[in-house]
Amino acid sequence: MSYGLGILKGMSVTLKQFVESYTKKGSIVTVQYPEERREDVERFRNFPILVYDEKPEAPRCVACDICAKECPPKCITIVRDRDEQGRGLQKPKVFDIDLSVCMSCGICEEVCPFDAIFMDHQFELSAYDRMESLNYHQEKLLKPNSYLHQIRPTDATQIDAKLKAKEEAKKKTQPGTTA
Amino acid sequence: MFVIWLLVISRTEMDKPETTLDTQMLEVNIGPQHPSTHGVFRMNVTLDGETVVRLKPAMGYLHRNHEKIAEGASYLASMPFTDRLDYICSMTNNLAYAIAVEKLAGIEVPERAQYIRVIMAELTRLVNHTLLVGFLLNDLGAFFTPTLYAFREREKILDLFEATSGARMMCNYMRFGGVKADLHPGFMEKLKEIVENYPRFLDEFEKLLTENEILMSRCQHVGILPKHLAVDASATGPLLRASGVDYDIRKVDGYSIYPRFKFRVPLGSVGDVYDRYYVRILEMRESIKILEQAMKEIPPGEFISKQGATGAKSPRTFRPPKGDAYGRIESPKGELGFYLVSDGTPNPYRYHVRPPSFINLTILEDMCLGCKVADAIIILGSVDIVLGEVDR
Amino acid sequence: MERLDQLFVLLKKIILQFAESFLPAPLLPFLSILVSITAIAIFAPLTMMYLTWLERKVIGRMQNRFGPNRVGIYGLLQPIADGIKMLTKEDVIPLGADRVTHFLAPVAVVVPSLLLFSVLPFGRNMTAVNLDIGLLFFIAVSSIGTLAIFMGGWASRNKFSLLGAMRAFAQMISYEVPLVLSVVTVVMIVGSLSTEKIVEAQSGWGGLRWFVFTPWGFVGFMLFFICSVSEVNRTPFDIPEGESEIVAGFHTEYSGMKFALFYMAEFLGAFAYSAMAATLFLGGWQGPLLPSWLWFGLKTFCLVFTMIWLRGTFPRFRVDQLMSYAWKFLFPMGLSNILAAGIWYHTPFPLSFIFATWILLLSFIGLSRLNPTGTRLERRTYRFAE
Amino acid sequence: MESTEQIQKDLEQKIPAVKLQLERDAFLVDRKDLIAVARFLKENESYKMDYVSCVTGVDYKEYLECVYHLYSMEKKHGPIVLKVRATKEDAKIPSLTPTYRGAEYQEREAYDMIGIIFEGHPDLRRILMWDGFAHYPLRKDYVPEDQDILDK
Repeated sequence: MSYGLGILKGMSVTLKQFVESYTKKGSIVTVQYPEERREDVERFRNFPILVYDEKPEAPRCVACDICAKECPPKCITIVRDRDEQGRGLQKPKVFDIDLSVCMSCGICEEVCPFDAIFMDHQFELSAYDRMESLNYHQEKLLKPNSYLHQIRPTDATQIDAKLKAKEEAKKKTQPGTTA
Repeated sequence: MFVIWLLVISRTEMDKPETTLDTQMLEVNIGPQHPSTHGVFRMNVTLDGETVVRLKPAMGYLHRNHEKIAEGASYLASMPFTDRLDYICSMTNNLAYAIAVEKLAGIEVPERAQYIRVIMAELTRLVNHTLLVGFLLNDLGAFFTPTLYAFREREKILDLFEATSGARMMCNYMRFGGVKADLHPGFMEKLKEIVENYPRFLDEFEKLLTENEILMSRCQHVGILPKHLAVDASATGPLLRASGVDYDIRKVDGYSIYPRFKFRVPLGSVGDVYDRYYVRILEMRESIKILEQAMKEIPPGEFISKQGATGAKSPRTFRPPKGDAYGRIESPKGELGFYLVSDGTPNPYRYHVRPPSFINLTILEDMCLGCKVADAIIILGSVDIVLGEVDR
Repeated sequence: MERLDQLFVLLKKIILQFAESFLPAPLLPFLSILVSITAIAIFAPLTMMYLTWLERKVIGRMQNRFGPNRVGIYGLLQPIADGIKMLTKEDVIPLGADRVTHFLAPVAVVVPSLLLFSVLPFGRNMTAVNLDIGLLFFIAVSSIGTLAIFMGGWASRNKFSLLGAMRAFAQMISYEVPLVLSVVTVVMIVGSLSTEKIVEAQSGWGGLRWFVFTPWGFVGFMLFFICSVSEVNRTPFDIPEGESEIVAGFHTEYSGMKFALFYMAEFLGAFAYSAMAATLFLGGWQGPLLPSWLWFGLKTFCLVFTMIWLRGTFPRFRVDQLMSYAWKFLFPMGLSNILAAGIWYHTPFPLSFIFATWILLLSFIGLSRLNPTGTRLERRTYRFAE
Repeated sequence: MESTEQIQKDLEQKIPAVKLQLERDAFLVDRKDLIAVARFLKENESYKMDYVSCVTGVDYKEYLECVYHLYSMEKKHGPIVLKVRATKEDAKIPSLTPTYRGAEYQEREAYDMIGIIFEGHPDLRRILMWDGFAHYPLRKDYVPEDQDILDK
């Protein structure tokens, strides 16, 4: 087996790629990141965000602490808000997610019974120090429902429909009190 | 005449070097920080000149005791951690864990979910084998060209994973009793496109590599693993099949719905690095056949069983009955198994991973003795280890 | 056309005339040499920088990516950016290294590569130093580089670089011999060692008199090119700095400008050897229409492109295969090439080609069949289990 | 593959003085005749269990248990599961590495994680933890040095 054919065949492949990179359009696969960007993928999940309907003060989250218990790397800390008499309110006073620990696995979004926490698409979140600036507090996590519709249209519409259905069901079950 | 005389000399004289002067053995540590150990893996190699005299692998640099963490967490909480075991094929890790828990708790998986799982597992096999061949050529010295062709094809498949499961490499897609979400709308067209031009990519890859004399002279009859040693040292996966042993868990156990698909299992003859390279290329072609059949036969229906959905919704309440179970699948690197012992609580009592690359390393020294340093590197490359799985 | 061809020679004359007015006469020869030296001193690093740029672009294009395109348009300023980076990088000297040889090695590698440029015939009467024994000077200077590489490897007291240095020594010596044998045929036919005469011997018939079209010339060209790729440590013969096996071989412990010098020596060597291959076998600056120095540039560019092309395609040889390939294949081929050239020279025209090709073909097939480089390489069939 | 009861009868009749208990589809083998059973399963024509797929150490608080999953690559039939128990004080189990080369690293890992000492193992060292590590991490009574990681 002389040192001939296999080598020339191999060289012909790389030469073809070289020539094609000038002629064929799809041959160069690089996406020049800051100028060109890949199109947005709906189910892409990065770090979690809290969703509120009208006012940021009233997020959907009721501080039930299920996501904090279920989170595998335990990066969510929730403190329930208390009114003056010390009774617990249906609202978190403190809701921190330590982004340096979170591995964006999406389990909090699955287990949340109130559809309050979702995985965001925003990935350009660089910070100068690891400890404090990556520990996102509630203000930084809150995002309006319209933003959710913008990044995840199909899921957002389904959830809105579900919530609306739950609203009617609640209205129907105790018409006496509200009507 | 002079030429023949020279060849005769070269046959007789040079083959019997008597070393009168005492040479010193050179002890070299290849790794943990070395360009081609595929991660933090160290080989303490004693060299006589260039030939390997003794080779002791040392591992544990990436050990994070995945099994202790799993004992402290609920069953579902360790699903995202299984992505980090063999971080190139996260879907097959999830599948192995899901199958083990389903065996433990006796959960049924609907038809469509089985097909989705087979499609994802075979796509991961394509990704893993393409990457491996690319990195093997990298260890051989080809300046990144085959690797980047491999990455170019892998990107297309990773885009599919991202669109369906949400992440490219850390998919966390499978649940006990099915999958997290149904295939995304554009999945089937993209899959058809990949399956159609993957063979063309493989032909071009083979044209670049398989007949290449340098690759053949570097890989043939190097690091030979005899058949009986392979079986005795429980090597599994393409490493075993390259030595000619016909043992593929997809055929032997017939788990999930693999018996419905018609595909063949390629076997090597000599069991050297060249066979391991070529068996993986043939396995890729078989995986494409499976994907074609699965694409045609996938039925509509629910993607997760009722019981599975409630389990995923509230992992705290998922309590498998007491007892133990051992589920295993044919991951691209070999037999990946999970041995689970449950004591009725939501946390597993004992969670053990049977990692293929860790056990395939048992015979690394036998294959490397007597060969050159350069060969030891490509033999390690051909065994296809990933340190996340070796060290757990 | 004549003026364009002699552009650089005229330029030098103008400088000399201008300097005549204020310089005493005996200094003039020194000045002319000085002008040639500065020309080379500017031209050589420039070619080195833009060869690195060319390599990264060509290999990038072979791998479906762009190659550097951020620094300047098409990445043209990238080499300058690399140069600045190399200058600002920290210069690490390992603790155990013996500092003098560690410092001297890069210098000892670059100087011979620069000396090679003095003998190259860039164009019609544009050779910097027109030595009668130009070719001998070229071969002699190029083998100093091996010593310097060994110095570098040995001085950094690191097991990997020691391995790399040993490999460099063994490889360079065993590829020097077939290199010289392939050059002997050209010298035998032309009858002189001066590069000028060699190029003149190939003039006429619009390029058909180039040695590469004769049978022994073609084999000599292949031998020379293969050995020059290995002299310069480029793939598939780059075992002294086998990245994947012995980390970075002899220049593991070098960083900053010293590493850049090693890198420069490699590229200068690649350019010089391709230029010499073009001079010996492809008729140097001979060529219709275009000015002579442009022809020289084009031929050398093609050969350098092939070297880069090889780097983008091939895996590396193993050490013992490399040695056996040199001693058991190239060396005998060189000998039979001399035999063929001798016969070609003394037999009349039609017979000479037939005899020469017959001898060479016989030795080529005989050697590759008889070649005891280990077991046969065979294409394998694989059985499938159902 | 016959049912487990039949295998048990077969084993007890073929190998003298062997006591096997059945534990839901695994065989509780006594320490002293583990090697005899394993060697018999490997050489016997009808079984040919030539492949040890998984060796796991489990800490059941009162005793340490080592679970072997044996398969046959030749006959391609299912697992025979052997379980061997040893108390924590003298956690010694005869090593299967002389009969199955594949058990070498897995037994070293069981020693490293649970602390079962395998007699007859060619080189029983820690494989994943560093040699100076004194405890056995996967034991239920192991207290990790920096406590705050796991119990949050």
